[in-house]
Amino acid sequence: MIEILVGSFLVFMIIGALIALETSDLLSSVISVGAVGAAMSICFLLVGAPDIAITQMVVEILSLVILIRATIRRDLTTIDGDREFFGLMATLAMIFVFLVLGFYVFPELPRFGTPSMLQSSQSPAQHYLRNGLKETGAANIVTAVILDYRGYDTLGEATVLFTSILGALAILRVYSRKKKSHDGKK
Amino acid sequence: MIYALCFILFLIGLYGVTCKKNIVKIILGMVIMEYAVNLFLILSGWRKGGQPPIIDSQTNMETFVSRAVDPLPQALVLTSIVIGLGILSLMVAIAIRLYERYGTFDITEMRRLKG
Amino acid sequence: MTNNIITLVALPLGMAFFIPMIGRKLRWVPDLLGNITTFALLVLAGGCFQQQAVYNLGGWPAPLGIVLVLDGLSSLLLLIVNLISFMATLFSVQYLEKLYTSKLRYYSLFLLMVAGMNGAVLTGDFFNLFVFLEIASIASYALVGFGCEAEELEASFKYLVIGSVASTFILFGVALFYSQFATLNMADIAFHLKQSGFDQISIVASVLILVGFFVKAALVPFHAWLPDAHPSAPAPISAMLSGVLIKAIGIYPLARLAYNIFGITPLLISVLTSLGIISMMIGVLMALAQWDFKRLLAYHSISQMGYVILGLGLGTPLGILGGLFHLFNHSLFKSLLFLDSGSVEYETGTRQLEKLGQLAKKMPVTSTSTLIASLSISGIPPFNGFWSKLVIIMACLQASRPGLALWAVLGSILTLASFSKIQRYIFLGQGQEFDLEAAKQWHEVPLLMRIPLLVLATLCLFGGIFLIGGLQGPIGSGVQALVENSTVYISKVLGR
Amino acid sequence: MTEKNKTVGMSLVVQTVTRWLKGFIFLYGVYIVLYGHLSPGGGFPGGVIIASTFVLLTLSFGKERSLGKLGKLLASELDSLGALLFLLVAATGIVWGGTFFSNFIERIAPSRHFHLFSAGVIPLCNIAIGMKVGASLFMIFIILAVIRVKEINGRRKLITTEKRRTKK
Repeated sequence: MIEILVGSFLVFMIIGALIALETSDLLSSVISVGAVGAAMSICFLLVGAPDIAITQMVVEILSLVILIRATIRRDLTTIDGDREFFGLMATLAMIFVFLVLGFYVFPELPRFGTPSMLQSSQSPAQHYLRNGLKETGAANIVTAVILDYRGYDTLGEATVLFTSILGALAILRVYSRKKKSHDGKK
Repeated sequence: MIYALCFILFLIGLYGVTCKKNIVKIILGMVIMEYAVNLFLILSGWRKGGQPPIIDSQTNMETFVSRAVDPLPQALVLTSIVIGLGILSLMVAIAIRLYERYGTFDITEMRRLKG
Repeated sequence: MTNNIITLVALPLGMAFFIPMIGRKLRWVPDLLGNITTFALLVLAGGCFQQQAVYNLGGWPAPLGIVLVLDGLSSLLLLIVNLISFMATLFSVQYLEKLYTSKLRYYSLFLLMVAGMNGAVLTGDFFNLFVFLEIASIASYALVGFGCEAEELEASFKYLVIGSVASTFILFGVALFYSQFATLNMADIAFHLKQSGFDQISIVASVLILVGFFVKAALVPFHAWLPDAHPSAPAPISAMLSGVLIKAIGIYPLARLAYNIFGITPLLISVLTSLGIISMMIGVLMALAQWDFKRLLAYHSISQMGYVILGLGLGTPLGILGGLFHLFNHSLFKSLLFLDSGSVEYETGTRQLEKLGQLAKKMPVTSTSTLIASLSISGIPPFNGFWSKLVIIMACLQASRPGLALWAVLGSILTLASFSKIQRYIFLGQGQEFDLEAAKQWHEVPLLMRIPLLVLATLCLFGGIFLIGGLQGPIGSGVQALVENSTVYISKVLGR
Repeated sequence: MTEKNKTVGMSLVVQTVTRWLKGFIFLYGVYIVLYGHLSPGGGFPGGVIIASTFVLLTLSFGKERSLGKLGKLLASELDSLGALLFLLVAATGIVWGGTFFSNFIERIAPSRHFHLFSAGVIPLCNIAIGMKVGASLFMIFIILAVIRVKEINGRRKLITTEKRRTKK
């Protein structure tokens, strides 16, 4: 049942992504990416990941607000179409190679619904489920993993956010150079 | 089958990043690629008849261990969503600044650099 | 001892968080804190050199938690990263004062980049590698666009798009590995790969990851971002990017994966050597045609990375020794060259070869150090570049691949040609648009900028001595870490 | 900035709804942060929700209102402070737990499960992350979407991208 639901949401997401990339109106393309994200959030909820569903939803909203306020409002003129022919061909060739790779691989993946953690009872995920509450005291095993077993990753994650915001502040500052020292490079 | 659909979504994002002229669409292509990878990770952790990996005081540990979905991909996806948000905000910042310099979001008109 | 390892990551992170809090009021604080931090990191990295350690974060044993692995290779990389970053911060103090604003963000981003590189070099966990790679990359995207000129922003955007596509590839590869083996620990994955062999998913996952790191290391079919990104950054950042960033998040993971995780195979050897040759030749040929000082240097980075990959890809201990030693040397002379280009820009305000000239008399320190670095990069004895190229060529001959050796010699000659162009136009002679009036005000850069130039030039001059001892010498432990087969790595990390 | 007869932001309906909802959304964010170790959520989504309260305020009332509550400088300080706090919690693990990121409180004194004050350092980390994320996302919204300082003819000028609407 859930397979069919998730599959139909995925088809919806693919259509939404195609619309987002191909439509000429920027506002509607941003909004269709929002729809893709919302569908993904529902998928997360269906497959037992409420933490991620909440996060995806709120991040989605925030990033849409930022995208619309920051970019769309400046320029609604529609620049559409693809880059030059050669690049397009190269990309299509690359995508074709990936498709071939994909069809070579995907029959080999574990069937949907049988996660790899079941292969051995020694796998870390099984350990987290069995002993997470006992060892960390957190009833939400995902939180236990994020902040205890793999807390170092979360430090990295917080740092990534910090870095990108510092970077954005640096990029957007008014006076970037003390004087016009370097002349134009052609 | 479901994984293949994820992979197609990934390729659509890749197509957007590499082929589109408009900076906003490149950003959207990037976002779609990240979505595809996140979704793949979460789906690969699902188990048939799975329940969220959250315990409450009434939970029976035996059934919990035999039914809960894999918590590790969820932790990874949380991190990767945040990284995606960081990259998105930096991209938007550069895009705004490029717009101020060039007055357009068209990347083919910004070809001062060769190579 | 073991807590030193985590300090290498935690100290720059803490300082990077701390500097924006107090740097707003006191303008000299970022300079001071930045330099103190990188110096402390250099001392710590020196203390870790040639040590072996495994650090379980949070006290969780290896596949459960994240593990940091210090061995010969990572300690060598740590030393390089922290040495060059100390030199670059020392150089930044005056350089930034004159040319750029917003020091506190600069130093903060710089330290974040260093922390990202240290973390990426130390980690023994795939996903953690991805996270720290992203920290280093995002900081470098922002630093490339730090000047906010149109070209710089464009270069930064290009770098950002290509770099994050590469990161997404890596993440997808990691996800495939997870869906196959249910683990993220590198040693654990190596263990599973050893047990069950490569099936189709592992092959595709490793291809995705390798392609991602090829992009990060800027090997030739994937190099499009580097010649734009590296010249656009401020000079100390160019020195960091070319000197250590492409090694710490490009070459190092490649070597680690190829040898310790996947296990080197004939196919991988032929891919790596051919990529090495292509990068070497195309990089140097493109460099010959450049008239922008820093852009020329950037193309040479591609070419020299070709040498490193050629050496590492040969698969023999001698080849790896040559590759690692060339990696070490390249970080010295290439960052020296970029710092030199920075001091030329600092004095003259331009980096076009046509507009410069006769700097040999006006800037003796800069011109001497550039000369030393140029000779070194072109492989002239007795400078360090000669020794590493010699080892690589000997390794090619030893592996009975004389064709590769011939290409390496040819690349070296072309390198010499393009560096004689720099000497001819900037330091000894003069370019077509050289302006005598403007040149009268040029003189040597301040003392604080001269110190890193002198230190690096000295190291270039005497760098050959690090080769003494060969496989038992200082570089040898890095080779040891790579050639010992993956069983040793697995048992070191996992204890099985 | 604003003239007397003009006001910024959205229509009256939105403003009224925002006035009603902002407290609830904020509280929900705080709840998500504090109960991250017991129920779905955690520092990160909670922080985003807290940030979106201020985003909502900005969108409906204009930037003066929200910047009055949480200034850009203060947000930046909170951002750094949250990150430092998280690092500090992690580093304290070295002192008491022997390694970086060890859950020293839980090791020393195991807590009652399913209780708000349980799970050792995890709630502390959640609070630090929530603070950091909330402040930094609000800041990124402000700098990307609301305020732009531009250099025009050599002078700094503030440019807002806010819509203005005439008051009746």
